[in-house]
Formats: sequence, structure tokens, C-alpha cells
Amino acid sequence: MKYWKYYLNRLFSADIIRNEHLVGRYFILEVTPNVAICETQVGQFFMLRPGESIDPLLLRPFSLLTFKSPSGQYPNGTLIFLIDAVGKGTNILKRLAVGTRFSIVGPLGRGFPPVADDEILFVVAGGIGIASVFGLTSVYLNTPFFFGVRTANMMSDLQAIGFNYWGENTFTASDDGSIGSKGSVLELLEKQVSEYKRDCGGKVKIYACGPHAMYKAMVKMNLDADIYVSLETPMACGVGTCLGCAVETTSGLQMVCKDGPVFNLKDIIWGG
Amino acid sequence: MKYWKYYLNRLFSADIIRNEHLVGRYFILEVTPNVAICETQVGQFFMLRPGESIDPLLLRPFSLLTFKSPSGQYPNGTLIFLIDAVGKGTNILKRLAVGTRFSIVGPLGRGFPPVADDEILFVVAGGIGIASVFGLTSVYLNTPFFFGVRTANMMSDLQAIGFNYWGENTFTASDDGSIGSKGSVLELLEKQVSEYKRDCGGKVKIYACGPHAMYKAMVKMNLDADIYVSLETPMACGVGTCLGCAVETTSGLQMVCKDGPVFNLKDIIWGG
Amino acid sequence: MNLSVNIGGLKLKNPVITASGTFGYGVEYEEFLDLNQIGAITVKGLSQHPAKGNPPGRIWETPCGMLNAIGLQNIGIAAFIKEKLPELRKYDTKIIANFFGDTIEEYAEAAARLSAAEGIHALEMNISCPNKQAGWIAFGTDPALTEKVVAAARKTATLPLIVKLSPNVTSIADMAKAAVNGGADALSVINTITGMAIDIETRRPRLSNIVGGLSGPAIRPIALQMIFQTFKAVKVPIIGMGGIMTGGDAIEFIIAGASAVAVGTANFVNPAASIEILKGIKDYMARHQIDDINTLTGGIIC
Amino acid sequence: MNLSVNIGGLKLKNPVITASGTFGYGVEYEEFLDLNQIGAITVKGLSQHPAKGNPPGRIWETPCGMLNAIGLQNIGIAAFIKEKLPELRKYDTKIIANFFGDTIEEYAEAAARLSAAEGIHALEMNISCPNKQAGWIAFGTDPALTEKVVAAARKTATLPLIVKLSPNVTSIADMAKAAVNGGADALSVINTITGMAIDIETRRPRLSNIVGGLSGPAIRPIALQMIFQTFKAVKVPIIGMGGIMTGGDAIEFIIAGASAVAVGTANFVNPAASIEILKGIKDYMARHQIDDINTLTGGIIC
Ligand SMILES: Cc1cc2nc3c(=O)[nH]c(=O)nc-3n(C[C@H](O)[C@H](O)[C@H](O)COP(=O)(O)OP(=O)(O)OC[C@H]3O[C@@H](n4cnc5c(N)ncnc54)[C@H](O)[C@@H]3O)c2cc1C
Ligand SMILES: Cc1cc2nc3c(=O)[nH]c(=O)nc-3n(C[C@H](O)[C@H](O)[C@H](O)COP(=O)(O)OP(=O)(O)OC[C@H]3O[C@@H](n4cnc5c(N)ncnc54)[C@H](O)[C@@H]3O)c2cc1C
Ligand SMILES: Cc1cc2nc3c(=O)[nH]c(=O)nc-3n(C[C@H](O)[C@H](O)[C@H](O)COP(=O)(O)O)c2cc1C
Ligand SMILES: Cc1cc2nc3c(=O)[nH]c(=O)nc-3n(C[C@H](O)[C@H](O)[C@H](O)COP(=O)(O)O)c2cc1C
Ligand code: FES
Ligand code: FES
Repeated sequence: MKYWKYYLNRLFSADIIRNEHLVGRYFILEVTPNVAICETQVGQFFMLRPGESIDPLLLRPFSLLTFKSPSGQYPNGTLIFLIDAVGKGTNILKRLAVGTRFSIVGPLGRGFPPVADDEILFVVAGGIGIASVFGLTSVYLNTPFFFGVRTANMMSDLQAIGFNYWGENTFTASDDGSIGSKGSVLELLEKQVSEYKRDCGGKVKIYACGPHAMYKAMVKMNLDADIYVSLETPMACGVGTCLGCAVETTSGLQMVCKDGPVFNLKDIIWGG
Repeated sequence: MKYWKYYLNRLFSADIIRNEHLVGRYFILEVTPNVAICETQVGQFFMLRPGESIDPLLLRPFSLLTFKSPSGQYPNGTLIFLIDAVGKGTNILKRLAVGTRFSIVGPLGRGFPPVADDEILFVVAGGIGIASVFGLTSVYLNTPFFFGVRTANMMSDLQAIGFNYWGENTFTASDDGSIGSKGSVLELLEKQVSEYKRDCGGKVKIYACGPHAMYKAMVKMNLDADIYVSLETPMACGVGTCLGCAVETTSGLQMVCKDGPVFNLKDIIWGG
Repeated sequence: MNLSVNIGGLKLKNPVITASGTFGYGVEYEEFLDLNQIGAITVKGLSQHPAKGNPPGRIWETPCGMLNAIGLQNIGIAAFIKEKLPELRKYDTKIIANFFGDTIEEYAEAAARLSAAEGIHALEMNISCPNKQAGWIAFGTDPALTEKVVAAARKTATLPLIVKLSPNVTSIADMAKAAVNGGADALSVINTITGMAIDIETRRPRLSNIVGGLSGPAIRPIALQMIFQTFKAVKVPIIGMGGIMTGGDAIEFIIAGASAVAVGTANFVNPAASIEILKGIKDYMARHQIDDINTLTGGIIC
Repeated sequence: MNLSVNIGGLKLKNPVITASGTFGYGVEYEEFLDLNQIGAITVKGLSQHPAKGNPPGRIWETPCGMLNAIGLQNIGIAAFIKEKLPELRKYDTKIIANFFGDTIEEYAEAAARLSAAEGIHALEMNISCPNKQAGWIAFGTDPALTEKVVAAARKTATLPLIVKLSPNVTSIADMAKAAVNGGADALSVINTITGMAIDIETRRPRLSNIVGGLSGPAIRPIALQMIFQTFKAVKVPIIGMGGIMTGGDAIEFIIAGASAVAVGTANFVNPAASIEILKGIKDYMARHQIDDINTLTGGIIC
């Protein structure tokens, strides 16, 4: 496979070392870069090229699930992505063989801001949104984690491959009730936030990633918290030049790839 | 992989059972059709879809190297193609995994005409052209076979995978002299044809497949023989409807996919 | 579920048509699919006299598309009527005769002769082939001339007259209006887009004609936009085409304003494409509970 | 090996330019490639006042291409000169300022202001954005108006004036002649082609602006043909663009008549595309023993 030969900072080639298909559409793509790459904040993303064809043409954005530190075997560490094969590009990525070398741009954008000492962090993931916020669980150990899924499959999948953040601080809900409580994970969140407010009174930060509908529902809930969410829009360049990924905010149009993808929820103006 | 579900005669899906890479660019693609397919003459071809992407868009034409009769394991037999990975489509085919299901149209076109009892057949293959004429060696056993290659590699490759038509009736030449005589195989052909003419005086038929330059050289040689050659032009439909594969002949334009690909050499009008 | 549509008097049992020049004279495909299932077959462009077309170097693949410069090679109207039409009459589908002329008179004569033949159900007038000389191209790019040549054919034609527009214009809306003013019962949008390719090793054009017509999925967004503009400009039904490969693509064209769709280059990629596209349309209608395909035409929500 | 070219007075060390709107203001790419290696950088289209552009729903991927309807969002000429230009002056490359106005006067004023700024080497006048209203589009589709607006900018501009043509016209040759008559020193061919896409699930257009501009490899055959026609029609140098992804593609454009090439959408697929394309051009020249790239321009053998 053809790949790029320029290693100025955020443009590098990487080799696939694992492409593990989970139940359903999800898969884990683990790659090792061929150069030392920049440090990544949780919430930042990388643009992956879906195969070497010119159709599909554009790179696809994916959050970094986790970074594994350099080892003897992988001197530049490894990047792990959790991907939902929803369309053309993701399905091509799903079929790439171990050993395939391909091109990556990143890390890009702004991740989640640091949490102050006097604040408590609640993390919310809706479905595949877990890919973007999962990294927070190793920065903020034992932080309350709210995970909403359609059905139990995905949870067990993640556990099966070694993600074990399912302690007593994890609150799960599923659409079909097959795991956790039945219904929206936001109800659990609301309850915990108000209990916390009542019992401790401290400042609450919520970092969330999920479908935009989830964010709109959060707006309506009027939670007494500082909420940051990771947005998704189609992207071309990923680096702020094409001006394609615009989103309306209270301070005008902003670019999801450069000013985000993480935004303060109250700044977003929701259209249609 | 998506595949077609219509089995009216010459449109079928097939599963790859072997994709063996030879030295250099050549590879062997063996597939088993999911339905009983039409009987194929030597010189006819099939259109293969290079992957499921819409780029490259068009099907690619390939001669049938050999057909293996139905067996318990493969009730519809197997089709074997010998392919030179020259460009985009052929390189995609080269990477398709065993088990991949894909779509095929064929057999198409007109193959080599039957040889009469009072005629002798000389078969000529230039490089990958062997794919189209190789089948003749099992119809006309021990027929003189002239094989021109760039270098020895390919010969040994074919032998290694079980093609053993290299008896005393085989005349080989290579550009670099690494196998057979150094130079053009046409010189060997010319010598044998004139010796045959001198010694036996019978009618000679020559069936050839190779680069068009080889055919033009044959025209110049003025051999005392009835020569049929297999032509190559870019194709879109493969079934005579797009009118894209036209070639100038003494009786006007003809379609390589339908009126050919095998033509009487004397009927072809060579352009530029 | 109603799939039948009326294209300016041509009644089709479903809106999937095969595009001219990509389906031969129809009969070639009988061993690949059941022709009775197709809404209509448009045959290769016909002229008064058989035409030889361009020399070899007629097609070339491009990114998600292909160029062709066949040059309107055809067996001529007489041979078509005598040799092909009787075969086609066996099928329960509609036949659209695509035709062209080199002069206004030839267009009018061709329209008359084809109208008189038994087994042809509509005429599609090609004024938009990019492989012809500059003078001819004016038929499809100069609105005044378009109106004139359409009016001439309209006078002699007794069948529904569909005019096939060229995308190689500044305003497809103006061209559509001109064709309708000339008397078009329906419009086919679009023909191929002028393009070319060069072999950098020899510096020669890939096509003997130098330029050719681009078709296939590459042009789909352009075609779709032209159908949308045409739908806003005129009231006659539109046959949408240009890069349709799937049922979803066909639905996109219908939502933009097409009453029927034509499948061209896709036939080369999959000889049974038209039937798969029809199936995709039905699946979509079932999923979206659409009872009548006609209600979807122009249903874009802006 | 001589790679330097002269584009109507703008001297470049090599013929590879980054296309307007696909390379930001240049500086964004300094961490992806060595900007000193590029022949020239064309910055995002500038206007007198900052422009907000279109609402979200601005890009959409299509077969081998993409649609955009950014709507010419930009920080305005003043901010560009103050904030971006000083950064760009650090690099040993040429800066082409792409600009547009809403009236003839605005075009003239913009040309004057940009000419006066230190560090700009040429002006590229955009009269061909498909995302603007009908009235504006006439600048790039009506030859008389084109000549007029170009002449106005020519009068105030003191730098080489490149006019960027629209492909959405019946005759690119006529438009090229109009621009040259107006005083263009060079032409950029082509801007994006009008297209659209619809989400069939919601029946809504994918772009808030409904229509947008198609770019990428899908349009390459169309762009190439327009460059070939333009080269035959006028004598000024041409910057060829439209779907160039590789050095081979660039050579194809040069053979068709381009003196330089611009790389657009390819920058999104590979931020270092322009440098790889330059390398591909050099490889081709070495392989074909071409000493001077200028000898290849228009070298098509028909
Ligand atoms: C900052 C960011 C981080 C993301 N992280 C992840 C992740 O970790 N795991 C994961 O599975 N997905 C993630 N996504 C979504 C992912 O980018 C899309 O699912 C993917 O681009 C779909 O590509 P496709 O070719 O399979 O789908 P298609 O529908 O064929 O794509 C068509 C076009 O739309 C774009 N597109 C479609 N859906 C989305 C979407 N939701 N967001 C952005 N562009 C889209 C594609 O990039 C492409 O340009 C993220 C998106 C963004 C913006
Ligand atoms: C009747 C016939 C039988 C053939 N049999 C064989 C065979 O058995 N083994 C084999 O290796 N090759 C065979 N070929 C040649 C084979 O079809 C081409 O090598 C192949 O199409 C190249 O595709 P690509 O995408 O790899 O090349 P690209 O150069 O990327 O293709 C670009 C376009 O040109 C066409 N094209 C390029 N070269 C040729 C060519 N020589 N003939 C026809 N079209 C071409 C492609 O189909 C495609 O449309 C045959 C060709 C014909 C016409
Ligand atoms: C090989 C070929 C031949 C064609 N011949 C004709 C023709 O004879 N008359 C005509 O009106 N259109 C002709 N067309 C145009 C198609 O009918 C259709 O308008 C165009 O290809 C766009 O649709 P597509 O992208 O689905 O192919 C031809 C197209 C191709 C590819
Ligand atoms: C996202 C995007 C924004 C663009 N913005 C501008 C612009 O501001 N001014 C301009 O003249 N052209 C603009 N263009 C057109 C490009 O400069 C170029 O002419 C076109 O994209 C064709 O080249 P390509 O296929 O290599 O992208 C833009 C193109 C894209 C894709
Ligand atoms: S994706 Fe290009 S600006 Fe964000
Ligand atoms: S390939 Fe279409 S007619 Fe031969």
C-alpha cells in the first residue's frame, strides 16, 4: 500500500497490528506509527485514510481510544481506535489486513479541558461515543461514568477485550434493558448530578460524547453543571483550512476540527 | 462482498479458491462459479469485476487459462485465470482474499476456430499471451508451441505450478537469453514453418496471442500460413453494446468483444 | 404500490429505463436479465443512414467514470426497423427510439419514419452528443436553434417526443424552456459531459476524437443539480440520468425532480443493474411507506 | 532541469501551486510540509470585508470527488494583510491573493488594496464561485460582463492579474477570450462545477446552500478538456487545475496546455500532496529527458 513519506509532526504512516472485529459493526484498529508522534489529549482525533483508492476520497476522523506507550516491540507506541463500521470508509478500514501500512494525520483539534481540583467530573458516553471519552477514565481514576447503549453486546465486547472500567462508579442503561437500567442513560446522570449537588454542593463538570440528539436532550435537562461535548460533522481537511466543518456557536461559526471537536454545550446553537 | 444474484446464462457470481502470486507481477486466480456456466471455447474471455468499489469502475477482460471439470468439492468446476498485475484493476484482483465472492460475465466473444484434419497448428504465445492460447495445448495435443518471454522467471513459474507442456515440441526464446534462444520467438516460428512447408508441404494454421507489436511483426514476415490472433482493446460492456472496442478490419469496423477477440490476421488494418 | 409513470404520454409500468447507447438494441441483454421487467428500453441513437462512427480509441476509463467517443455508430433506421424491432416486439416493455440528424430536415424525417414503425412507443431526440462537430453541437447549446429543431421534429412525430439535453451549457433551464417551447413532451437530462484524457507516455489523446463524453458516478452530482434546475424551470416530465448505480441513486434523482430514471454506464458494470435499481426503488418505497412513486417526484425539502 | 515558469509576469521556481480555498492562508500547513518547496501558494478567496459564508452543511463527499458550499467565508483583506501576510513573508515561495467582490467597484478596490500589500506576488480574480447568487454568477458566465469586471480590476491592479474561469459555461473559449480582452495576464482553469446531493432519508439537500461546487478526481477529464480548449483560444499562460492527485495528472494538464498546475482537493487527502506531485513531475521529466518544463506545455500530439 502506498503511504506518505513526510514526517513533519502530524503526518505519518502507521502499520496495522490488530484489526479485531467485535460483535455487530464495531471493530478495534490498533496501529503503530513509524515515527514518534505528538502527545495526544483525550478528545483529540486523527484522520485515517480508508484504503488507497480515490473512492472514497476523503480521510475519516476518529477519536483516539487509547495510546499504548512505546515498548521494545513498538518503539513509537500504538494507537487504538474503536470504530463503528457505518458506511463505505469504515467498512474498508474494517477489512484492512494486519501489516497494512497506511497514512494518518493527527492528533488534531482540541480535547477536553482539564478538570480543576474543586470540581467533580461526570463522563457520559452514548454508544460509539465511548471512543472519545474512554481515555478520561485513566486520567480521572474512578470518575463516575455513564454509558448508554442500544443493547448489552457492546459492553460485554469491551470487557472481553480488556476494558475494565465497570466498577461501582459505572452507571449503564440500554434501550432494550438488556444491561443496566432500561431507557436513557441521561436519567441516571440527572439523578446522580442532583444527588451530588444536594449531598456535596461542589461544582460539576460533565464531559460527553454521543449522538447530537443526546446533547440536545442534555440542553433541555438544564443540569447544574459545566458541560463539554464532542461534536461530529463531515470533514475534508481536518486542519481548519477547508472551512467545511462549521458549526454555529454563540460567538459565530466555529470549525469542529480546529476549535473543537470539544465545545462547551452552552455555546452551541442547534439548527434544524 | 456484494455480488449479483442473476444467473441467466452468462452472469454469475464465483468464489475465489486460489490466489497464488508467482514471481514478478503474475498471479493465478482460481474461482468456482456458484452456478453451472456455459461451455467455453479456447480464446473466449470473461469480464471480472475488480473489487466492489466504483473506482476502478469497469469490468476487466481476461482469457480463460483452463477450466477444471466439476468435482465433488466444486460441483460447477473451477475457472483458472493467469493475470499480469499491470495496473489498478489487476492489482486489486491480486489482493482479493480466498473466499471472496465476486461477479463475472462470460464466456464472451469468439475463440479460435477448429483446425481441420489436413492442417497443422502452430501456437504462439508472447508473454502473458499464453493465458489465451494455453488451452489449445489440451485440445491439440503435442502441437508445436512457441513461447517468447522477457526472461526465464515466468517459464519456471508456470512449470512450478503444474503446467507441463514443455516437451520437444516447445520452442522458447527470451529477450535476455535466460531461457531458450535469445531474441524473438518469431524467428523460431519462421524457421519451423518454412521447414514444415519444405518437408511436408501441408497447410499451416498459426494461433497467436501476444502484444500487438508481435502481430505487426508477423504481418511483415509474410508466413505461408493462415494466422489467427487474439486482440486486446479497452472494453466497457464486453457484450457488443457499447461499441467501444472497435478495430478496423478489411470489412469495416468490428467489435473485439463480439466479433473477436480472435481475428484472422489478414483482416486487421493496423493503425498508427 | 404504484410504480407506473406517464412520461409525456408514454406510459411505463415502472420508472426504470435503460439509457441510449448503453444497452445496444436491447436484445443483446436478453440472456442477462428479464427484459419484461424493465420500464422501457432506449435503443442506440439512430440516423437516416447507417453511420460508421469514430475510429478506434473510443472509450477510456476515468476516476469513477468513463469517456466515450463512439461517434453515434448505428445500423440506420431502416435496418433497425427491419432487423431489431421485430425481436423487441416480443417483450412486454416499452421501446424508446433515440435518434439524431445532421440537419433540421433529417431530424424531421427521422421522427416521421420512426413514428410510423410498429413497436416504437416514444422518440428520444438526441441534440446533445459531445462527440460531434461544432456546428452540430449548436443544436443542443443554442436555445433558438434547439427550439427550431425540436419544433420541426414535433411537426412530423406522432409519438411522445422526448428531447435529450446537453449538460455542456451555461443554463440548463434556458435549454429546457427552449425544448418545451419547441414542443417537447418530456426531457431527458443529462447526456454526457465533454471531457478528455491524454496518454502522458505518448502525449496522444486517449480517444481518436480527442474529446469524448464523460458518464458514470463521477458526474452524478452534476446531473442531479441539472435535473433540479430543469424541474424548477419547466412543467414537462423529466427522465433523470447520469451516474445512477443503485436504487438509492435513482431515488435521489426522483426527489430532485425526475419522473423516471435511465440507467447507462451501470449496465456495463453489471448487466442486470437496471433490475437491481428497480428493486432498490421498491425497497425504499416500502421502507418509507410510499404508495405511489409519482408522489416522490420533486419532493426535495429545501 | 528547468522547472521555473512565468505566469503572466509571476515567476515561479516550479509549476506547482496550491489552489485557493484548499490550503487556508498557507501557514496552517507549515507543520505538514516544507512550504519553501512549493511554487506558489494561493490563499483563500478574500473580500473587502470579512465574510461569514454559508451555514453548516458545507461539504459532502461524492464519487471520487466532493461538493463544497463554503460561501467564500474569509477574514477580509485587512486582517489578511495584517495577520497572515507577515507570516507568509518568511517563506521563499510566491503568494497569490485570490479575491472577489460583489460589484465591479469592489473588485477594483480589492485589486488595488492587495496590489499595495508587501509580500503578495500576483492576484487571482475569482469570478467563478458556484455558491453565489444568480446575479453574481453572471461575472463568470456572461462574456461581456466578464470583460468589464476584469478591465476594472486590471486598471487598479499593479500585480500580474490571473482570472479564474468557471467551467459552468457553454464555451470556455469565449470566456477565456473575454477575460484576456479585459486584460488578464493569465487564466486559472477551472473552478468547481455546480453540483448537488440529497439525503434520501430526510429528502433534504446535503448542503445548506442546496447547490455547491464539485472538485476532485471526478472532474479531471472535464477540467483537462477545458484547458485544452482554452489553450487553443488564447495566448496567455494557463494554471490548470481540477482533480490533480499525482505528478502524472499534472503532466497530463501541462501537455493539454497548462503552464503551471494548482493542487486543490488533493491537499485534503494528503497534506503533502503538492510536494509529491512536484516530485512526480521531476521523475517524469527525468524519464523522458525533458530539460525544460516549458517545452511540454501544450505538447499534445493530435
Ligand atoms: C471528531 C470526530 C471523532 C470521531 N470519532 C469516532 C470514533 O472514535 N469511532 C467511530 O466509529 N466514529 C467516529 N467518528 C465518526 C466517523 O468519523 C464516521 O462514522 C465516519 O467518517 C463514517 O465514514 P464512512 O465512510 O463509513 O460513512 P459514509 O456515510 O459512507 O461517509 C460519507 C461521508 O460522511 C462523513 N461522515 C459520515 N458520518 C459521519 C460522522 N458521524 N461524523 C463525521 N463525518 C461523518 C464521512 O467522513 C464521509 O465524508 C468521529 C467523527 C468526528 C468528527
Ligand atoms: C480479450 C482479452 C483477454 C485478455 N486476457 C488477459 C489474460 O488472460 N491475462 C491478463 O493478464 N490480461 C489479459 N488481458 C488484458 C487485461 O484485460 C488488462 O491487462 C487489464 O484490463 C488491465 O487492467 P488494469 O486496471 O490493471 O490496468 P489499467 O491500465 O489501470 O486499466 C485502465 C483501463 O484500460 C484497460 N486496459 C488496460 N490495458 C488493457 C489491455 N491490455 N487490454 C484491454 N484493456 C486494457 C482496462 O481494462 C481499464 O479499462 C486481456 C484483454 C482482452 C481484451
Ligand atoms: C458508450 C456510450 C454511448 C452512448 N450513446 C448514446 C447515444 O447514442 N445517444 C444518446 O442520446 N446518448 C448516448 N449516451 C449517453 C447515455 O445515454 C447517458 O445519457 C449518459 O451516459 C449518462 O448516464 P450514465 O452516467 O448513467 O451513463 C451514451 C453513453 C455511453 C457511455
Ligand atoms: C473547500 C473548497 C474551497 C474553495 N474555495 C475557493 C475560493 O475561495 N476561491 C476560489 O477561487 N476557488 C476556491 N475553490 C476551488 C479550488 O481552488 C479549485 O479551483 C477546485 O477545487 C478544482 O481543483 P481540485 O479538483 O484540485 O480541488 C475551493 C475548492 C474547495 C474544494
Ligand atoms: S474539516 Fe476542514 S476546516 Fe474542519
Ligand atoms: S466492449 Fe462494448 S462493444 Fe465491445
